[in-house]
Amino acid sequence: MSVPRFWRKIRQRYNLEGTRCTSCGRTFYPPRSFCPDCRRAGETVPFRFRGRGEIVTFTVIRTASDAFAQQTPFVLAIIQLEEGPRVTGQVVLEDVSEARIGMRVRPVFRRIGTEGESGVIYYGTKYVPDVPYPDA
Amino acid sequence: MSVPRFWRKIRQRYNLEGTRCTSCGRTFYPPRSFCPDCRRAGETVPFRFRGRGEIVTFTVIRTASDAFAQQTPFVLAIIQLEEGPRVTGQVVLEDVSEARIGMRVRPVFRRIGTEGESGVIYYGTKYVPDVPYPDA
Amino acid sequence: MRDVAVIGIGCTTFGEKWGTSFRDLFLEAGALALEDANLSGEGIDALYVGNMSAGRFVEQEHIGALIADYSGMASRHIPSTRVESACCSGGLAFRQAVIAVASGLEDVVVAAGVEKMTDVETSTSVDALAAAADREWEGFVGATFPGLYAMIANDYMHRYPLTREQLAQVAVKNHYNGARNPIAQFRSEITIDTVLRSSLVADPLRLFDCSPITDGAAAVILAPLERAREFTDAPVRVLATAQASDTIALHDRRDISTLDATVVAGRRALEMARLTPSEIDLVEVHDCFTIAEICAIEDLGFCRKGEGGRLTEEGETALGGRIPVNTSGGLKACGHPVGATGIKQVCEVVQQLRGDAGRRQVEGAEIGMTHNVGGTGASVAVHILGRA
Amino acid sequence: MRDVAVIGIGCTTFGEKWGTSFRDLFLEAGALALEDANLSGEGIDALYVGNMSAGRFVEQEHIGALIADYSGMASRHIPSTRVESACCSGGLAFRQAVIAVASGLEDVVVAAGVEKMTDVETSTSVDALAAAADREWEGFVGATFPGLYAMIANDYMHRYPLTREQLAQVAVKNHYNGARNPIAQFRSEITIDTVLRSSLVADPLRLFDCSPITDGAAAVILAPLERAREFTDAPVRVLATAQASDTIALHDRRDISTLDATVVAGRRALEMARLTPSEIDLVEVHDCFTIAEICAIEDLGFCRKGEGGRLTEEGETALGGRIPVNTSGGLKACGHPVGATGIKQVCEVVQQLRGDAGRRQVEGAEIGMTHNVGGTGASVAVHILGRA
Ligand SMILES: [Zn+2]
Ligand SMILES: [Zn+2]
Repeated sequence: MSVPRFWRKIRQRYNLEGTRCTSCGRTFYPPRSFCPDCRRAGETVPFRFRGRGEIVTFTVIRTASDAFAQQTPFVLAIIQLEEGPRVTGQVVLEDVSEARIGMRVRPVFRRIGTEGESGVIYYGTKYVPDVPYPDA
Repeated sequence: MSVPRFWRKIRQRYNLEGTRCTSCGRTFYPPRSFCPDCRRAGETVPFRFRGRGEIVTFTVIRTASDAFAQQTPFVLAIIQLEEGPRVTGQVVLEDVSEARIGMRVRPVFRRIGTEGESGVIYYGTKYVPDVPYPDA
Repeated sequence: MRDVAVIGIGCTTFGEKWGTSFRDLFLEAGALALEDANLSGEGIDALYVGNMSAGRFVEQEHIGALIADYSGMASRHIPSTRVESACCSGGLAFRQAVIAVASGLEDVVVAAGVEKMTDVETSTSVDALAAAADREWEGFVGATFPGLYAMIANDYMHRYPLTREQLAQVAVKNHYNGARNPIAQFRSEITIDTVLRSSLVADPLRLFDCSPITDGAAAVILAPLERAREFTDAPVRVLATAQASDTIALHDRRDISTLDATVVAGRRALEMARLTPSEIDLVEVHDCFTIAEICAIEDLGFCRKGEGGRLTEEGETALGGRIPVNTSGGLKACGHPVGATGIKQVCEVVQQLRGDAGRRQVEGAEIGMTHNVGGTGASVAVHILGRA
Repeated sequence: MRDVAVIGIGCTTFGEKWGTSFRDLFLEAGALALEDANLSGEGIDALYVGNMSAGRFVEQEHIGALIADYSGMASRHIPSTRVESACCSGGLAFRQAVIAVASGLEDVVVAAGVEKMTDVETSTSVDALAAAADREWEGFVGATFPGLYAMIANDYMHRYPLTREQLAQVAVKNHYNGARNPIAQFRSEITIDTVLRSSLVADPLRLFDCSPITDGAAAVILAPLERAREFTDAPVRVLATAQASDTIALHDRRDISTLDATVVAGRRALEMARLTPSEIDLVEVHDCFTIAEICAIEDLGFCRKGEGGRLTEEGETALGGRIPVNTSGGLKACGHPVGATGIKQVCEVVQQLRGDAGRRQVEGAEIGMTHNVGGTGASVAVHILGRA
């Protein structure tokens, strides 16, 4: 990822900063400047997510692009945040086979990937188990 | 340029091998497998160009992409081959200001460029003055 | 709007075609389609080409002009337009061509699709394909294309009855069909065991759940229905064209296991053609992964949600079944040159409606459907074709 | 076919917009256009977007879906299609939108263009732009985009009377106009000396002969003419849409200094509108380089071949001249976000026909033309617009 593209959303990536529609109250992460429900009638303001939630679905990525090749296998999940939206993120587990739908997770700040050409390391949000695992 | 893309046309690039329509006799370089005049009625066969010709127009490239940055300034020209088609190629001159429209040129086998990421060097055809320069 | 007919089709063989360049691929398909329509190329009024990522795969944009030129049409300066919608690029190129003819602006139009994917290394093509999903909020955290469909599969299997064997049966059926299709990339039959023993790519999807990396091109020629018989004895009528969009990111969908864009495009197409799913004789669906075919046949209305696995297991989607799905072998066995797939689907349906599909012929096929998906369902094109 | 009208326009400011992402750029233009048409977004039936190379610039394809989504239209699943034709992508997106409305298939359609070019380094963008020409047989030997137009300039100057000063005057005039356009990237006037003293890029073209690298987006909204007054008091009618192709490589052209695709598209457009060049009140031409504007005004028929330099020197293409060219500032001064340029040209002409162009207003403008070129002339779109 080019440096400007990463830098532009660094606050949003580091701090889980999304947006909230002041008209209908809907929250957005990734951030949206335009509420699809209220359209021009709405206005969005920054909204910081705590980021706790649960796994809606997941997979174990075993073949990745170059930037993520060294991290395989890793768990990728869609997470339902308590505060409304769903996000895609990695779940850090000791054993990838521990991932379960319904697992509670919380965010942590981690290294995300390495840019092939430049070797630049990108940081952002990953997730870790939050409470004792539910029975599978 | 990816290795397969270069390798696929290596004979055409090294040997100035184009094609010739057996129906109307028109020659093509770069090679075409389909004669735009005869269409389905024509058939094309390989045709090797001697590559002598004259400069129709030219420029001196002073800002280039990474693969050619080390070669600037260099003369780029459109050359009218004696055998029919026009081609784009570099003209190797001691002084880039010597380039002239109408200058006679002949082909030489040279290093063309360097691939940024891989460092692979590509070879192909460049042009050099063929006969004493015409007065400008 | 005028009625539109397909008057010619052409398709390269699909596969890893190391000796064939991007422009040669298109030319081969285009020449076959012209021959099929008894045209010399002089009669073509316009060209639309679907291509996803020549910018990444062969570092070339401006594909419309390139292809018009190498087809020998630059001297007549015909309009030539590239359409991109990830893996749905071919379907949308077909749709734009249909609209151009239907509007009355153009008469004889080529709709083509082409993708040259094997000039770059696999890791580069994995990354290029990830550009069909949300690069900033999916790709950035490591999502691959198989990974996103794997998350659909896990969500689906958590909520509906679908066994790992039923999922594998999709691939088994499509290889069976591909073995009967001369252009298919994979022409050998496989068993459920082949799938289950192949390596995991993104759990639960294994290598044989995934469509391959493919070079290929396909072209069809369209004309006003009223002029179709000037060119062919077996014109095929375009009964409906429909297109729908959805969120680019999978996590933003209303329902992870239902492709709403498929539901909406399918419904719009059936309404336009005034048909019900039971009147469709065969369908080419977008099986980029086995789970995608299960979702597609449900979302298009061929069975209820959750019944796709059973329908497949019982052979209802196989040749001879109630609704043959992917008689071409689908993306799985025929191959998936992303920009060409939507056009190849049309070629297959036309062959079936003409009765020219040989050992994979659906007896008495009169109406066929194509279903082409971009990304994980952010774009969908559905077309219905019928014997004219 | 139905008559089509432009009912709304919107354009971001053009420039190096480091703080603005690809998707934010589009949103800004789209919101402005909706507001201009008194629409909330609910009434939009389809979307076409022109974009050349998001695959290279921001590693994202599937632009149509992305943009429908972030505009809040994914929940209504509207069709959204990306069109690519290098620097002519915007012009062709507009054309597809016109065809969609003219056909009767759609009523209210957005045509947009967007390019985010400054996220990559200059050498990367030079290489990405070279993908508009023939990568294998021009780019491979070191051709850059300025280099190809420089060869047009040298051929032209060898055969026709054109002084270096006349060429510079194109840039001087366009900066004069840009200084009067609030969205322009460069808003300061320059002199002939500014051009002649700037550094050589590709002889004889200097830095101030070249259009810049630009971020920007533009959007227009189309509707059937018969419904236009539901949305606006000042609809602008689309009098003609035309498109032509030519060889991808400059060396294969019939004549290096004549863009045959411009000649053909221009002629087709004038025929469609039943107009002659003298009836056009202003024209936005594709001045990616100063020489391109000279060729364009000749090839479109505003003067004879070889007279473009004199026409420019005599002020006939300036504000107040016989045929004002590039009142927006053109690509040179307004900026050139490649996929957006063709749509921005339409925005400028609509502003002029509405009488809303402020200090750059062409008095009494009733009919305007846009001319958008892909590559070195392998694709051209020409549109004619008139007060409705
Ligand atoms: Zn809201
Ligand atoms: Zn011939």
